[in-house]
Amino acid sequence: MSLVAGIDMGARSAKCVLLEGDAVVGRGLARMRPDFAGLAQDVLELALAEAGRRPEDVAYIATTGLGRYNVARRDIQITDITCVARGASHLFPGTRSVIDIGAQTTRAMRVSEGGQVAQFRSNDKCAAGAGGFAERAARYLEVRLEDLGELSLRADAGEAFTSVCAVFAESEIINLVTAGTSIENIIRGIHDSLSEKAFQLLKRVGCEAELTFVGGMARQRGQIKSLEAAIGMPVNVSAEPDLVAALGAALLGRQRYEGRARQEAAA
Amino acid sequence: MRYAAGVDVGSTQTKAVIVDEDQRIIARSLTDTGAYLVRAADRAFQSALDQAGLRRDEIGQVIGTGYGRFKVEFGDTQVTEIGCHAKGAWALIPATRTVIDIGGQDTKAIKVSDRGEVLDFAMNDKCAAGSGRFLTNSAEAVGLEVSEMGARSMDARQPVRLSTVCTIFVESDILSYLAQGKRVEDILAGVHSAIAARTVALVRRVGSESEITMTGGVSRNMGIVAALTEKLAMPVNVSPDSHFTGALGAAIFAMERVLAGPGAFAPEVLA
Amino acid sequence: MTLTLDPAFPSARYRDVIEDRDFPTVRADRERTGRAAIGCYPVYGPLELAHAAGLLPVGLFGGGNRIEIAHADSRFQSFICSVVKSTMELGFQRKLDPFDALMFESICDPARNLASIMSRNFPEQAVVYVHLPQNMTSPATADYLTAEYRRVLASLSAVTGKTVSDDDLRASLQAYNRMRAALRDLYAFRDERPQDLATGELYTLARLATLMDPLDVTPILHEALDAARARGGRMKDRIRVVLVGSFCEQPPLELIESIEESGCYMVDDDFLLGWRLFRRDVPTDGDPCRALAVAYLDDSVHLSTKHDLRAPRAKAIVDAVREHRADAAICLIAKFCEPGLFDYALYRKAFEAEAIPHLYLEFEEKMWLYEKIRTEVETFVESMLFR
Amino acid sequence: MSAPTGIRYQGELHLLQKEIMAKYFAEATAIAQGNGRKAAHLLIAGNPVELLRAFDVLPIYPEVNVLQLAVRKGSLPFIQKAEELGYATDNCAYVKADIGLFHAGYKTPFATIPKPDILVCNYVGCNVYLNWFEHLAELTGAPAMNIDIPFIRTADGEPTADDVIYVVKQLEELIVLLENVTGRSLDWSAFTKIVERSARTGELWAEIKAMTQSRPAPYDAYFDSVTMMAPLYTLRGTEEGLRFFEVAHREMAERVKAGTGPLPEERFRIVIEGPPPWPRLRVFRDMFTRWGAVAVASTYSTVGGLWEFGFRHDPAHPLESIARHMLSYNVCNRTFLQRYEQMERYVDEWHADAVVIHSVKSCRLFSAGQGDMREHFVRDRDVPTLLIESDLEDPRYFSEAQLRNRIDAFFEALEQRRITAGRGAPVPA
Repeated sequence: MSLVAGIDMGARSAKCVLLEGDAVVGRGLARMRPDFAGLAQDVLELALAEAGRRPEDVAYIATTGLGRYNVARRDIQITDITCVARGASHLFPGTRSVIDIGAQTTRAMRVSEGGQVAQFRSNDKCAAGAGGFAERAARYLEVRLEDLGELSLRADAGEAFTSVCAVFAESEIINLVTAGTSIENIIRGIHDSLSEKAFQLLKRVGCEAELTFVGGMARQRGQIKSLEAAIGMPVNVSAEPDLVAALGAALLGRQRYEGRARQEAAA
Repeated sequence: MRYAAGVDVGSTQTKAVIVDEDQRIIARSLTDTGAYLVRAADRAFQSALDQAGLRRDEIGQVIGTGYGRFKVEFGDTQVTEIGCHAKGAWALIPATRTVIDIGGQDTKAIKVSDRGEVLDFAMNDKCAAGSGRFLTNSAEAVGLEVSEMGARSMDARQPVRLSTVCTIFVESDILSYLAQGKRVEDILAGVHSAIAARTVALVRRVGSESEITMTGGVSRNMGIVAALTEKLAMPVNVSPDSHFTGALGAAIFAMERVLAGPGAFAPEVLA
Repeated sequence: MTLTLDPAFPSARYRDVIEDRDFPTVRADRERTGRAAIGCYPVYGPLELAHAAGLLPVGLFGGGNRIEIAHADSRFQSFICSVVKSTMELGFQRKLDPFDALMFESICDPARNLASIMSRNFPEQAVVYVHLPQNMTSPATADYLTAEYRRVLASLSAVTGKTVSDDDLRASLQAYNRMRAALRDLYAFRDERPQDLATGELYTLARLATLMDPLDVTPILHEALDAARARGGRMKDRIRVVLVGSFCEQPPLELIESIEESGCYMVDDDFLLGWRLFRRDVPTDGDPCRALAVAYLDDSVHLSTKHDLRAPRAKAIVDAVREHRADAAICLIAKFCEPGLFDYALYRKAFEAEAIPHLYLEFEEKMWLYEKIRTEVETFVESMLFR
Repeated sequence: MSAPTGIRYQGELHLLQKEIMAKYFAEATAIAQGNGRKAAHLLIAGNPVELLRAFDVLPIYPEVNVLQLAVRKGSLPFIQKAEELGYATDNCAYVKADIGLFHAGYKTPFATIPKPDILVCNYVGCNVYLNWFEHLAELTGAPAMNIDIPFIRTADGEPTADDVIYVVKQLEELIVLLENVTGRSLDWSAFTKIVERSARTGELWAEIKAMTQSRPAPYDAYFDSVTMMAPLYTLRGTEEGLRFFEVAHREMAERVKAGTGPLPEERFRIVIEGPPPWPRLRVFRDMFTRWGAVAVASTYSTVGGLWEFGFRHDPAHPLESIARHMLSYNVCNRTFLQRYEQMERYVDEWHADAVVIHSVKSCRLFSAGQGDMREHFVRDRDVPTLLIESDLEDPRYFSEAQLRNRIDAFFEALEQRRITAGRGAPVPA
């Protein structure tokens, strides 16, 4: 049986999901680098390796993300907002709202039952609260990015960040450390300010249960807790929240592929 | 012989300089600031002392400067980096009348008198666009170290034009260009030219009187210096010690106080 | 090949002309007629008065995306819109030399301060400032605006030294009436057959009309309409949208094109709105100044800088969507444009009440990369097509 | 990072102001609770408050309400509420806070603001006013009127004869509207008495402002003037308002005689341009106090009216004098270059050492182009000038470290030049 690939050429990394029927049989992830075409090839091969399959088994490729036009061997390109919505409501059929906090952008969407985007909003200039901020903060605070989530859970209070500009927020971090605030509380504060900004966006598109949280930041448990606290309702988070766009692309790709197959059969 | 020191706690790096009575630099040190300013200041000062083979009690005066100037707890007083960069640049290159410093969050253009006093200064507005952080983020976006940018950008053929100087959104601009298959060198040249344009606008506010001296860490980026020279259509001095200009200025203020005692300049505040 | 790039269509000849900040049409006009020109800052000004006074009224829509701001941001802060800065920059780069005068109107706070600052920095250009009234309910307003137009006319003829008769004014009213009528026809045609007239083409023509004498440009508009009628394009699978928010600062032509090519037909827009503001011809009998004043007060389409308590703009936009049988609205608002951004809050309320899907976008004239906006429009279209 | 100076800025006057403002807000709350009295919402710039007082309609200034919120550190949630409703981060935060306040039932810690029985949009310079009241009209459904005030635009810097006629006619229409809303007709003699009191208030205010020409200035013409501004707008034309300014005049005159200023030592005399950062006012003032910098004049204190250069209301021609007040005797309806001239007079006649421009993002009327203003004072007038940025209502735009750095650098440089003046230049190594 043939495979459908979804490739997400994102801001900081490229991801690939291989679908066989409904089952995800392969995943690939690689850090962003200038050579997009080669990068797409790499993540596809990583996924094939996990699935133990050969390139010719791939019947259809759907690409998404910023570099979606840079994959020559694609059958279709779809925007990542559409893909994230589709992926999220596949994983959690009850999904009506989605928050996506990636390295570059934070986005909020309201989605229909079928997983189509009804309304969406991205963070605009001067309200840039996205994963990159947390990454740089981790460097300042001399902790590993992957530890942020756990550290934040040990906070006894979140430190509020007032600045709308991530650059000034970084200097606020320094002031807090100097003022002797605990690392845990600062990190909690960072998570809270990302949650706050995401929630502001969500309120602009209209917040409806269930809410699904995707993107790289959804890997951090502290971020999830903080988001739930800010919004005041539980959020769905999948095991691999940063693969959701690639999954959505694969699903939409499969839909087109099967449609085409049916037409050919009919003809 | 009497000694004085200046410690410049910047948002990225902390520098310390010790001078003697003739305002000669006898020790200089550099360390990453990180988030712990007090420690960084102490670290920098200590390694300068070790280098000079001096004890703390042999330093007559210590002046703190830079964003973390209030965190130089062992310091006698503080002077802003604007005052110190002017003084330091003037000490390194006495003909200096205009100083350019691209800091982590603030880019400054300073008009300096023939005595090294600040006559006027202009800084980027509230928006941190085009500041040093803009470089850091750009480097991240193309997967390079900041220190590599200058040399790489010199191989540019057709520099790209960035649509934003926003430090946050420059990354998506760069990625769009990478997606369009633009060369990294051309993108870097575009980044440098964007920063230079913002900086030159500041220089115009104080009047670009020769000689122009660029200070601070970014002055080691030959790509930016080249872009500035081109846009200003006049040479830009960069001293080998430019990285330490702020700390040097602070050290000289401190030495003036050691020599002249009270009355020599150091800001007096009511509270 | 996209429609917009059809080299045979009249607009193709002017694609560069409209972006050229050396104002070739203005220089050509001066060589031919020897007359002086006046740069008219958006949104709306009484062009007819300047025309009658013997000036060529020229739309001054900022620097576009070809001018690098090198001086102006030392005067205006980062939170001021681009068109204010780039207009100042044009002055610093001596691009305004072809103009003997500049006209500004009371459209917003930055524009008003700009008028003062321009007069201080560039004394060689006479600055004519028009205060457009904001009380549309008072019977005194028509008298005021008539008097204001008489005052403005006096300062305009002071520039040229020409005394203006009412017949001169009537001739100018007529010339602009014809030009606006030709634009109305083109807009009506696009609404009917968007596949045969791309917005990029229509925009190029409308923009050209701000750079030429109405008497010279009207024939070109007629030619274009005929050429469009002669086409027989296939209607593509796109959504019909009404676009609002770009009445002052103008988006780059490439942005307009990429929005349309991301899967929509713009069946109405408010680009360059001030130059085609009136619903019908301005009467040429009676007092021409009063006729022009009344046309602005009572006979013009909704405008974000005209606060008419009698007619809420949100309702006007909703009506436009219905009238043009549009599937959705796109709010394309200039960054930092307070009139546009304030109106969005009211529009959004109305769109939601009327279940009209809408997309919010911000642009800047100096934009260079369109990926982010393209992605959002594509998503919007995808969400409508696969509903 | 803030270094509290511990200096007590409050005088007798501040206490009296607190008292009468509390009384004013109690009146407002009483109306909100339905005591039957009418309330009008209007705006500060060139306000025609005399007409409202003549109908015993309480003037409500949304600007005063939202700045009170900001001073009490409570503005952000209201701003964010408005942003949820689609208002942009780049819209004026005064408007956003007021819209947020409406949706929160107009309940504040200091008063419940009555819904408007009438919206009087005195469009005096600020175009955002028009959007603001358009939105309030939509939200409240109250009868609304735009009073269109033609901007100063002629070579002589004066309104035209037609402008004055036009505004007087609109004021007459406002009278009719007020008669309909209140169901009573205008008592002309009561009205002229109110205008008479406004004239005397203006006289006192002008003299108080002239007092800061003496050294040391008896009060800070920026940070202390704002204390006197609220009564000037809310209570102008009332007995109580007049009494407040008599007390203020007495207190300030005594301070001049005694040679006391707001600070132990007046080291720098500055002119401040632009509205204050209400959310962090104390921290901001301390940044100047550290340097012994005292404002001897400010443009912000002329938003509601510009009395110090001779204008007075005229009981003999009440409507025409109100029209002139709105047209040309307030900073908002004058051109940007007229503001330069106003500031130059301050620098010269109030003997200032420097100009500080506080550029606020929210208010483009004030801020758009202040870079050119700085340019003018530094280049053409050789006056040391500092340009700093934050906001008047939105705490997110107040970057303390950045502001402190620039203010310190500015006064440091002034002081350094004072010290080294006359002394031989130290020779560089």
